Amino acid sequence: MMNLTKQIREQAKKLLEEKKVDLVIGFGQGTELARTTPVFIDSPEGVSALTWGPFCANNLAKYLIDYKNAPGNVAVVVKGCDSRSVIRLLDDNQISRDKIVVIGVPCAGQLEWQKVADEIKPDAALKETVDNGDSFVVKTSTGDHTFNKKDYMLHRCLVCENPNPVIADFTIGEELPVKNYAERFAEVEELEQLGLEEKSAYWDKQFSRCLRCYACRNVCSVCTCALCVFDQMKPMWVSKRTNLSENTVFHITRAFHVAGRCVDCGECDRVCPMDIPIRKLNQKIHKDLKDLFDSPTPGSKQGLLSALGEFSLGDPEEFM
Amino acid sequence: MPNPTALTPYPVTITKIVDETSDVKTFTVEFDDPEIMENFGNKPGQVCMLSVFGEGESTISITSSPTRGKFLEFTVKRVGRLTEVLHQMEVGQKFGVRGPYGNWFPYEAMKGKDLFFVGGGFALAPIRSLIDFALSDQYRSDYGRVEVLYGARSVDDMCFKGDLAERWPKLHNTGIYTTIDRPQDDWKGHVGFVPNYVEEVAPSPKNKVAIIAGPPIMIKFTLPVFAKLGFKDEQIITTLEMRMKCCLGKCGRCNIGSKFVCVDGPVFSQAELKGMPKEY
Amino acid sequence: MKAKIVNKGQLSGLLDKLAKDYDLVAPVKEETITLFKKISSAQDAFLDYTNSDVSPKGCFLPQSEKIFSYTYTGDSLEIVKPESAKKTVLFGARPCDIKAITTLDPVFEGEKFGDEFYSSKRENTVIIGLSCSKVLSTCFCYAFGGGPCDGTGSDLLFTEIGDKYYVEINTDKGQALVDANSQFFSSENTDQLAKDKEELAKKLAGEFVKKVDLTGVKELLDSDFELAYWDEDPYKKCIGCGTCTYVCPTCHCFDIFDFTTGDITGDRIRCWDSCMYPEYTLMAGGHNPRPTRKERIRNRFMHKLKYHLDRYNMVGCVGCGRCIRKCPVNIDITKIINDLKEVAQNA
Amino acid sequence: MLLKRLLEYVGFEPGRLTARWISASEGAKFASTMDEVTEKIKSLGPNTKMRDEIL
Repeated sequence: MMNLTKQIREQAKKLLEEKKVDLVIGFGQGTELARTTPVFIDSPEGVSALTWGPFCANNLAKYLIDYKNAPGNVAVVVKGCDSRSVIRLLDDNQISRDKIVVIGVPCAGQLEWQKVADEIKPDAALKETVDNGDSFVVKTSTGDHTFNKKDYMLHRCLVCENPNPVIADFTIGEELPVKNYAERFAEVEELEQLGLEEKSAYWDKQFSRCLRCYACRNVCSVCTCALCVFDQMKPMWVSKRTNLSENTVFHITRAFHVAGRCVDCGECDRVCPMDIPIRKLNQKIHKDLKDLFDSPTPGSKQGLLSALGEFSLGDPEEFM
Repeated sequence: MPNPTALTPYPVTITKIVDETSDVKTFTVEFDDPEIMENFGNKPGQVCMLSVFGEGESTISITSSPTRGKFLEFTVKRVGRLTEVLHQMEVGQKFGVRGPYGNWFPYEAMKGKDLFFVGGGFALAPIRSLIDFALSDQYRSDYGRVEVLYGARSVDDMCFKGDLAERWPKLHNTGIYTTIDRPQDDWKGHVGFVPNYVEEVAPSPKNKVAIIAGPPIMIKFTLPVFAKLGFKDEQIITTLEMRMKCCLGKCGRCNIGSKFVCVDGPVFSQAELKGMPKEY
Repeated sequence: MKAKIVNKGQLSGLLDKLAKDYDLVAPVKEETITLFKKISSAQDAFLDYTNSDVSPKGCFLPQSEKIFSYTYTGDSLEIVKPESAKKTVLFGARPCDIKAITTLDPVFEGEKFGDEFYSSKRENTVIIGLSCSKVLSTCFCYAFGGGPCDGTGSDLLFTEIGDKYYVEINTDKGQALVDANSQFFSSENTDQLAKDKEELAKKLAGEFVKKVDLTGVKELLDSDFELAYWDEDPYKKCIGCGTCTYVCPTCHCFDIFDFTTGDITGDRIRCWDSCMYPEYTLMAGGHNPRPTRKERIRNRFMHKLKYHLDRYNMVGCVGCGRCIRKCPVNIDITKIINDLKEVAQNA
Repeated sequence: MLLKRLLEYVGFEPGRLTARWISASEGAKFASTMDEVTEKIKSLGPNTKMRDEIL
């Protein structure tokens, strides 16, 4: 992956030198071996902070919203899933196409950092990561480790729909084949099979853990409201009081609010400090959208209307 | 005895409501349990938490001086949820009060001095308690001349008209200056912004303390005027406002640097403010 | 110092007994998450953890807590206060989290006002600590004077050594609990185990990975509020969620509001709040003294590293590392400390 | 339709949410729909979801 890192840096450097952009948002080495952190590069000298590998889970497209009113142009490094966010933001008129430069990187999958960190000595330093098809080799100062993708990747990567950016001004590296390690909706179907009581018990257990830190909302690239319904004081739709009822309302509302716009990047799932399977709610909606309206994942094509924002005579209906 | 650690308010009954302006009302309240008032011990400049049940709590300064009787006055501007409900209340209805909280004007240190008050708009409320304190029969002899310079946008926006026009001017050794921002047909008094009027009145810094309260923009332009007139930072006192929830120095949000406005404030001298971050 | 021994085989007996006599709060595993909960029997406790996902501060400052219930019609008002705190044992808390409780104490007990709710829980709770047996890559308790086997703040401290727990009795409260349950505690061979514990502490102290140096940081923050550093990286990447503050064992900010349960009835609630949220300081008139993430990030770190120290003479961080692990964008307080140190050195 | 399915997915009984398109001129339809909904809710009995004892 050294080669890709080098190419990203070169591309970023060129863009900054030629003043095509004022800022490049990319991945930089994090403070843990198996983590990266978003970096904001504003000078050609700074590009050495950029990196690429199997620990670049964040969806950086979210930050484009922060810079939508900035005077200069912004470049952003995106994976396949993140690129759908870029399209969604463009289609929602949140950002303008001429102010952003998309550096797309076909993604070989992202590992769960904590799972990886558990296997590596805490004081090890990262040397290099190598993609070996079905596994990653993580070379460190205390030895090399091989991580099978099937066992160590984020769930969203196991069911990846398209590892290649669907929008990119520059693509770094070769396009990758779609490779699924699991059935996309298998988990949802499994849950659907359960009885009502069991479903209820399952989600009660999950929602009761919720801290209401709103990480899932804040990390979401299609959550763009200036004033979120959960922050609104008047009327107070959802109380800050944390109990099962309020938490349930929060999660159902959040999931439904992004229905038809959620690009299934899986960030909500990743950031949840309580490991609530938030994405399973969104995936249920994705599955229904597919079953009912045959609509593709939002953001996978530009100009695609949201399934809930479009009407065609052929739509199924249950309410006449 | 009031127990502020419990976060529980004491019921009060509204005995009087004065419409100051279209969106400012002064509520006079009495505790249902008179013993609470006996032990309340509020000092000029302190604040209370007002509870409107169903809406929560809000920090409001006590407008009345303890010398005026066994009641509390709160002057409230309608700006948010809670104040809107409060404004719909009528005489005889109840809400909750806990306190008193915060520090107070250094009225001990002010003894023997002349006091020059500057208030803008609705923000005469926090300093009115000290004006009345210094003008009370009990303490009048402790202080020299008491002057109040008050400005509002228009006649309709003037609060405490009765105090400014009737009550205070009649008292011994006072000076009341009022101004409105723009000329108005029915206004015969001074027209102009507060900072300029202060410059015109030109109080001498000699043995005087200036107490300023008003919108931030007014304070910002008034402070240099006092500096120009020769007031030292220690001679200038103002009050601050932050969002508060507990008023006990625990809920965290009202900090300016290491200071909590709710327990270390709301009264600060200009000298103290200079040592604090500009985050208010 | 007084010490006792509990054989591992005896532990579940002890916990069951405690669960009967007290409200017993202990670490519990829910799927992948370790958190503190009230348990009814020893088998619910999960002690094979390094650092829980949520700290036990909720024992004393619950995420949501009822202050009172009211019935209010406008003309009449009735307030009903909740029952006072029950006798509780907090079992299995890690030293950093217990130290965090001592960091919260002066906030809720000290200065001008106390806090009835916190204090009554604090008084009615016996804290039994459990020494760490492992150091995570995100741990840095040593930087603030703590340690994996540090007993500060605990009434009893259990340290796992072989098939035994070495139990240090740190307070009268702890002694009373031991006396009341003496059948589970023995005194044999405590000297040897004391030595073993020292060894363990020494060994673990050498395993920290995060290097944290606070030299000059406080002085720098004292001298300059408007550091250019705050315009840099951390605030740009912060997404403004409340994760760091909610998993933090020393964050104590709360909100108070009314939760209506009927036309005329409701509860006054106190719940955790986060300085990372925009409406945290937003005033009714629309003014916000900390309008952007920059001011909010600065406030959070200034609070940890300076304000808490100014007010209570304690750093507002205990080095549990939760915020580092849980931050969605890897904002790392140790990096910020070290960056600030560098800024101070170059100044 | 999506919300209905989502609610069922998290454990609400399917009959508890009904959405019908009724024009202002369709008074009879409104009445019969409301009857249907009430009937259905009654047969489902009291809702148990989100009725946690509030602490």
